Amino acid sequence: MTENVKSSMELTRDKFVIIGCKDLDAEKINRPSITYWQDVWRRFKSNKVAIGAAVLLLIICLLCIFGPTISGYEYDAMDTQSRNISPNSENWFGTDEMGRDMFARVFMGGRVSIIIGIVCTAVMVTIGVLIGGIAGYFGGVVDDALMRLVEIIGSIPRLIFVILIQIILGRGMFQLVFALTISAWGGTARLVRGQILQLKEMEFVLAEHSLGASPFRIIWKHFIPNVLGIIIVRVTLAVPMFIFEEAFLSFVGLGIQPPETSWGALASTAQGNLMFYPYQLFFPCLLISLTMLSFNLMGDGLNDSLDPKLRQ
Amino acid sequence: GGNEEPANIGGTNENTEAPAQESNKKAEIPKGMKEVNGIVMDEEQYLNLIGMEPESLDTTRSSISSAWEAQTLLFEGLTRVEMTEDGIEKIVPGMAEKWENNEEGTEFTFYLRDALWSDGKPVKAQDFEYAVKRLLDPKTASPYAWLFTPIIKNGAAFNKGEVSADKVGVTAIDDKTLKFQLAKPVPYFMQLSYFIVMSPLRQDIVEKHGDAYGQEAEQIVSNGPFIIKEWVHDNKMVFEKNPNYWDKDHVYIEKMQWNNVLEADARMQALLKGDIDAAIVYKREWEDKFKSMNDEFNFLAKPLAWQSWNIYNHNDRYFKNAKIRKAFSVAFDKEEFNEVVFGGSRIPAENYIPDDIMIGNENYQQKNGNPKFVKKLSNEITDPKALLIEGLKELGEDPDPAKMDVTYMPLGNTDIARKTGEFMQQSFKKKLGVNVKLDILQANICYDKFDKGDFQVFDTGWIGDYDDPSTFLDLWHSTDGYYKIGFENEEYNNLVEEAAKIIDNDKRAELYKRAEEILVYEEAACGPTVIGKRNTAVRNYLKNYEGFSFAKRNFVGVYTAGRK
Amino acid sequence: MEKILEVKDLKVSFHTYAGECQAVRGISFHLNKGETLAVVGESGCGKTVTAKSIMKLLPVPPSEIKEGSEIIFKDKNLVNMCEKELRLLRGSEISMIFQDPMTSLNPTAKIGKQIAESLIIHRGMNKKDAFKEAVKMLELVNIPNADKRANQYPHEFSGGMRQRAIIAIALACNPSILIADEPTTALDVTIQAQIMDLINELQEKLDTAVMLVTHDLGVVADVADRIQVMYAGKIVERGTTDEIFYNPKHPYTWALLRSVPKLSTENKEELYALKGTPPDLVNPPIGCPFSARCDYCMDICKEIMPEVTNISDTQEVSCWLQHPLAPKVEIPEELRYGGEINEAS
Amino acid sequence: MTKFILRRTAYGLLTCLIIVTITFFLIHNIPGSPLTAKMAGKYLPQEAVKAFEEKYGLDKPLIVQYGMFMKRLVLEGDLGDSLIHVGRSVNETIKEHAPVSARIGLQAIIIEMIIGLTMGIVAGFKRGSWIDQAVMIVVILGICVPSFVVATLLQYVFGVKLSIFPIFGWGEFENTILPTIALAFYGIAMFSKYMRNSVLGVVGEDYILTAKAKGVSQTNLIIKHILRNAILPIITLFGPHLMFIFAGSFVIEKIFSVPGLGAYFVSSVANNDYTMILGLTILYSVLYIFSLILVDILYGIADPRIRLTKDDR
Amino acid sequence: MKQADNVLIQVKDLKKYFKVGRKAVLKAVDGVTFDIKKGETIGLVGESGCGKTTCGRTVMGLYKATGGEVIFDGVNVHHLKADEKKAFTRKSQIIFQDPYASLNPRMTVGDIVASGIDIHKIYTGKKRMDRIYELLNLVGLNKEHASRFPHEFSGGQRQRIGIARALAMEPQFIVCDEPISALDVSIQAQIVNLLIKLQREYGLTYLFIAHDLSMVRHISDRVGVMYLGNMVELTSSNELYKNPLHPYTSALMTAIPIADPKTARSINRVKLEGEVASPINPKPGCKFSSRCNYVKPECLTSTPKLLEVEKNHFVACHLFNEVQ
Ligand SMILES: Nc1ncnc2c1ncn2[C@@H]1O[C@H](COP(=O)(O)OP(=O)(O)OP(=O)(O)O)[C@@H](O)[C@H]1O
Ligand SMILES: Nc1ncnc2c1ncn2[C@@H]1O[C@H](COP(=O)(O)OP(=O)(O)OP(=O)(O)O)[C@@H](O)[C@H]1O
Ligand SMILES: [Mg+2]
Ligand SMILES: [Mg+2]
Repeated sequence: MTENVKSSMELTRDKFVIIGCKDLDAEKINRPSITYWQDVWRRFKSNKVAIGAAVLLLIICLLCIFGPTISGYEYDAMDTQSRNISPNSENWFGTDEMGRDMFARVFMGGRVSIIIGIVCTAVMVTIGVLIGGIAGYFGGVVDDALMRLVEIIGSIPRLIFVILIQIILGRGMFQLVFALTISAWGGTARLVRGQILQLKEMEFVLAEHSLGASPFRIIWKHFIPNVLGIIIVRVTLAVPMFIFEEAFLSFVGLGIQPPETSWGALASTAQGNLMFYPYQLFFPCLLISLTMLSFNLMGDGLNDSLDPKLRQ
Repeated sequence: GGNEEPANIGGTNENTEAPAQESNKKAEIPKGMKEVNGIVMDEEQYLNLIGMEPESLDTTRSSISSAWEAQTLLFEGLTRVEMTEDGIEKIVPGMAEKWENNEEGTEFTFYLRDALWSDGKPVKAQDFEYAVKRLLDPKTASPYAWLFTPIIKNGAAFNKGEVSADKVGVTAIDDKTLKFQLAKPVPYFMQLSYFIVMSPLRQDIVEKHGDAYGQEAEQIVSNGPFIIKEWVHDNKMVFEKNPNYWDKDHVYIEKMQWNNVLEADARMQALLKGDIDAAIVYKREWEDKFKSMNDEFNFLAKPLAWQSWNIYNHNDRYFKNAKIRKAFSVAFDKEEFNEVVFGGSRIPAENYIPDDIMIGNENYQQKNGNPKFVKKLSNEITDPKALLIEGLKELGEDPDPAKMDVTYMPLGNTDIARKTGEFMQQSFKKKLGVNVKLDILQANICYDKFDKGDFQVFDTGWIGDYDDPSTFLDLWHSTDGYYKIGFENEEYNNLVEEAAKIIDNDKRAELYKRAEEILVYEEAACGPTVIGKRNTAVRNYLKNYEGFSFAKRNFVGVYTAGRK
Repeated sequence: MEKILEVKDLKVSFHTYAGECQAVRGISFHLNKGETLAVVGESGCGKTVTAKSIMKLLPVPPSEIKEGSEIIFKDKNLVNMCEKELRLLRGSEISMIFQDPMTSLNPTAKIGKQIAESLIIHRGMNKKDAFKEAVKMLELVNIPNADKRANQYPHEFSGGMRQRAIIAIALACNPSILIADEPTTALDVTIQAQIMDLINELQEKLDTAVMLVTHDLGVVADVADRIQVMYAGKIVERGTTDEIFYNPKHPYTWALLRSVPKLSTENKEELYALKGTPPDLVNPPIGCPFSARCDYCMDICKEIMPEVTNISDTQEVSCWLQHPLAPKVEIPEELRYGGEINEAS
Repeated sequence: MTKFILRRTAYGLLTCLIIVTITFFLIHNIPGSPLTAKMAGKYLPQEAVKAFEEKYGLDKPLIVQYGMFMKRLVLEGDLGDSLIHVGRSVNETIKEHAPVSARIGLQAIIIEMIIGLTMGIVAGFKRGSWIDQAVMIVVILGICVPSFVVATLLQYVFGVKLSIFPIFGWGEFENTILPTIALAFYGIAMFSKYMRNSVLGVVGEDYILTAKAKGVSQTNLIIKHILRNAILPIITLFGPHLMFIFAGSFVIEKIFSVPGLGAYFVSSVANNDYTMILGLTILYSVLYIFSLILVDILYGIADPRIRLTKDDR
Repeated sequence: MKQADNVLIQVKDLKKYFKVGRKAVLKAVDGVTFDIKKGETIGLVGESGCGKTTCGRTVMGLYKATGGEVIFDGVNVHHLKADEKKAFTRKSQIIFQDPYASLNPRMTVGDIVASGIDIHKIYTGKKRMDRIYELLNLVGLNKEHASRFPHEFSGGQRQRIGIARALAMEPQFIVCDEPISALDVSIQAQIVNLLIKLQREYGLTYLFIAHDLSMVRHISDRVGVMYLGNMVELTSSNELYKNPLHPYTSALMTAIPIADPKTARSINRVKLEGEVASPINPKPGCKFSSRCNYVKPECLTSTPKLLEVEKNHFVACHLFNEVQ
């Protein structure tokens, strides 16, 4: 009632004729209707930080593809005359204790690490979500059985699996992924299960039951979007974990073998030289951190776009 | 076996010289110092050192050097080794005052001195007899019984359970006389007389604790220079001077703590900071650092009876050919290898037998005129690739080395092992043009594969058990030796067998020289890489310290002077 | 009468995907000490938003209280107040009963504790006393077995019980302003009456001003002193209870009153209902927001926002029909004889 | 509740049995033997091997060995002797070293909880602020910088340069400080990351408004309203984390020379120390299973809507 | 109570107890019996917390019954196999009392409304969209709202989303748990009109839970009054309003607020005094006895049964026992 009418000049009598309400359905849709996922994607795209992070990741990936070539050195060429050289204009990241160019090695290692990080995380999350979802949703016997499985797999020392995989299946990328993920999914499964135990008691799930939804739909439509936030966190934590674990497993004989390398392996090898040649550790760690920074920022961005309450 | 380093002033006897002059200036003993045996030293004598967790303090049942290090402080055997003035290691009396042997070298009699255990009981010949029999007893399952079973009369039979204990060739004639009867002449028997597993043992104590003997400090009754006061597993051991030790006058250190510091860098930092008084240096960079701080540290370097080599599988498609083996043996630069992988902390191999192994009372290599067979091979073969191709042709294989795939298995998955692998990989690739795959596995799995013959080239080595070339050469005897990898050379077998039968060291040295030549020069059965060396950085105030050696009465004569 | 709260030109928007949703579009009103102001209106017209704005509880973003808006309480503009100052007011001076009882209660805290909390904060009680007091509050809002119930969690309460718990929280500290957002929707009539009595008592005792948002015209008729009718983010009519019930001027008010089922209407007979849907507040109409559904719509209504016309000291309406140029329109028949909306029961 | 715990404990025992059985048969398939490990490639004649195997019953068929092991375990609670550490029983090893790892672990968990959760809450609560960004950087460092780097740096800075804490050793409280911090580093990052996430989910809820409307102070809002509602994922992680931390971190224990269990976990498998592996596995699985039971109980406590037993639907 | 074959739902001695605390049992619904004919609306009123929601949900099979049974179209709702259950949900629906909690915050309103359509694959593609818009329109929302999320709505709008979701299934039977309580009167009217229209056109059956007695009277054929887990009175709506028999019902009737200030001020309500009984470990006897003005000795000891005291007028009260 505060808004003041414009000048009364325009008021003419013919405008004061009752015409009633005719065009009741005058409404037009201003925007096309979109689904939750479309909305998530739209908002993710408009998140500058997240996009910046994606670009950063892209740059890192490109460097991993082309970096070893542009360095001008073979990643595995040993030069005993130029060992442990600090970064300079020749060797941008310096050389390692065997005289190999760190720049070439770091980006060569990036190939393995990024792939391992992503593939293992994907496998882990898929299995974990599936198992956790089923256990949490069905509860009772199913839950008991699956959780016992988690306990069993989680309790047997990992090294035993690793050695046996190595003996039975040999070594290679697949075996490495297998060994890395064999017991890792348990944590994810429990995390998802825990969230679902909580979600399961929500009224909107009850509502969905009343509509006759299948378990699959409830898990997919109601649980997943609501646990996705935590899964993203899990993913951002899992990628570096796998990157480092890969190094460990490669050391005990699975997976990639020298002269090939990975960030985790580079970091571990540099451990002994930390006091004297910190740059040997710095660069792989920097790359891991940058990669994780971009994963984190993208994750946070995605997380924000997943939450409709933050929608704008 | 133990070896002393010539460069070092060792032994306790020399200590008396220098202080003799100082004793004149008694009046000038600084505050906080005292004078003992004419030596001016710090009032408080204590040491902080590094000591790894021993698997057990039971001398007959342990097998690793970390255990022997502690045991050597606590137990003293029949004899020990001392460095003479001209740098020769000499066996001198320990618990035994004197000894004698028969002509053929099959009977040894030791006469013990009056000595006491730390609990005041006298050390008797029976304690030695018990120790040896316990060592050989199959029930003990001692990992070192094998060294003695073929030597001691009826040792093997007793070990197999075929004869009873009283038939074994070790007897305490009386409380102070101990007699060994050997199964065959053993030229190096005296080298075994100071071996830690032959230390005396108290039957009553051992039986009281049964299988658990050797696990706790309280159990241990010792006859060596020190007693163990406290043992916190995986953490520290505290030793104190043994008041009952026969030569206690020359033990100056009152208290000593061995800390179990696992991380090499942490040890260096602790040494630098002063938390510990001496430590082994493992890395070139640290070595440089300590050497540059020579006003604070002494740097000791000491070769070890420890040789590493690439061992070939002689049953392998390729490595059955000597030319190929030779090509691989010379296809890497040993200096470079030492630098790159070990940071120069070892010694590039020139001989098969490590340089300071003794034969009798003489240095083995020097006696033979230091033939340097390994180096000779390297010098002669200038084009290993050509040799490899020759070898391949001989075998009727594709002569293109690029088509040859070789798997190299370094020992274990440690950092060193990986570096070794990568170095070899690169070297072979560069010098021979072959493709090398690495097989990096846990050490135990490596040994398992090695035992099963499932390997091509394996990076292994040997630590001498006693101070005699035979500890390295017996390995390759095709039937009695350890290496069952297809190396068969009749002449070699004969040489080793013959040398084992005689006690004349001149003759033996000659036989061994020829054997060595066959092994690494003619046949290239293995490709030696480096010889072990121990580099120790020691605080200046720590005197007479030589680091651990299990042949010696460690820390006898060691003291500190000028500790701040 | 003393004004305790004055809202001036309050504009609240939500920044949404579709655009700026102008939920409240410049409303001004005041609240006197001890009175009950009922706010009625179309669902979605901005009542809750107004209420939450006064408490400054709207999430920022997406919401925004537009510049120029003033909410004056005790000479201070709440809009510019910082969180700390607000905290002192919230719960003690101004408290609010929320509309959605389930989600407004902390699912992991016991009901008793949730009530006790404000007592601890504002009345400085210790935990034990506060809990005892909380049990009393629960009894006051008619929850049986209050001592046991206080130890239960929200999900163990029925809808109405939750609502009463919320009421208990709001009343705990005897506020000077009580904003009640549909406080009795989930309550049955007997309890509703009791709750209203309770609020009345409080009002009498402490001179509390109550802003009552409700749909239940029965309750409004019973307790309100003044009524304010909102539509699409605007106040369209305001007056004393009698004025609104017996002399309503705005077509929307008419429609509201007509929609109430009467005891005379036949079982299942079609009720009077407004046709169409309220305007979308992302693109609010330039003219009268009600024009699209108004039976008396004129051309002018669609073009220009109507002026505020004062009918009496207390009654104001914002409708072009009040304009001298407009044709005379009579109150719809059913509403004409105000007193006889309901048959005597 | 009691019923639930009893049932879970019974399940736990069964699971434990399965784990032991599987582990038992798996480890005997690992190449190598305790003897090769012990002798590190040294010569060992057949007789010595036989004597050794006889002593520890390794010459018997696997199933018999299993029977012997289980019998001793069940009847006497004895896990047998280590095959590597002569004359040392596994029980004793665990008894001696587990408390060491546990002490550091517990201290670390406390730090993780206090710092990690605080950081997470503040970051989530002040989403987008500089604090949030600072926390993110800390988190990234926490998860991307390997623990050996953290430990070495801590050792260097506080042990060597500043000489505040000892570089090695065990026994005093000050010995535990650096390892605890090093161990907690990752956990802090992890917990704050998860916490931030769940706090973000909670702050938008209506009941937070109710609390604000009550005039609850920010601290109380966080402690009384946000924490408990956001804590669920933390509880889930807390269980297994508890167990991991109890088991000891090999890397950190090595760097600070802490006589914990960590080294045994690594070396027992590498050395084919069968009894030790089994003993540690049992310890590990008991801890694990127990921590998971604890988690499930905590679920119900944290969120009263979660029911342990199915009854209503 | 055997009824003719046009009975759609039979609720027999339905019980739903909740365990609260160690030994305490909360008898939310304690033996309720009634039936609903096809095309009929049963109103359910009663004091807040008396078990209406629980009853409605248990009838829908969302809560496992502690005792008794619910027969829907000849089959017991609580013993359905998975596929039968799905078929059952196609036929019967529920509108939840708490509108916000029953909406997934991470689904757009369009998807929520279309849930049932998707689950039962009724429509896809454009037809689905059209149906969504149609439903939104039916409940007085507009198309634009389809791509918004629940938190962006006002209380009443949320409630309408829930209604639209239930209607989307074109069910035969709907449990309406206070479907209109958060709506303003004009929308209320709109929704009620809609429900009645649907009932006329498609013969829908409703269980209508509400507090607004005039609305209940308006929409229901018969009304049940619940008190603390028991049905205390059940009869046709007109009869109930004209002739309430149970003392609680009478009290309820006088408490109806009247949308007329003058009458409201003049009216004198019957106030219910006395302590409210609790459903937690309830004492035997009539649960209303503690507040009843006509209490008799037997009220304290024995629970009255729901008896037909007049034709089609059931009451559970000892006052009317003699009548029979
Ligand atoms: N978070 C939000 N984001 C976007 N729009 C919102 C948000 N909250 C409310 N709105 C919009 O603001 C308008 C006013 O909402 P408000 O909750 O004030 O309505 P109300 O008058 O309380 O209605 P009801 O009686 O149904 O509760 C509605 O149209 C709603 O869609
Ligand atoms: N999940 C539950 N656990 C324990 N008690 C419950 C649960 N749900 C409901 N109750 C209790 O059951 C009783 C009946 O609740 P119900 O929700 O059916 O009441 P109602 O009649 O719908 O009330 P209202 O009109 O207030 O919604 C209440 O006392 C309530 O506390
Ligand atoms: Mg509202
Ligand atoms: Mg209800």
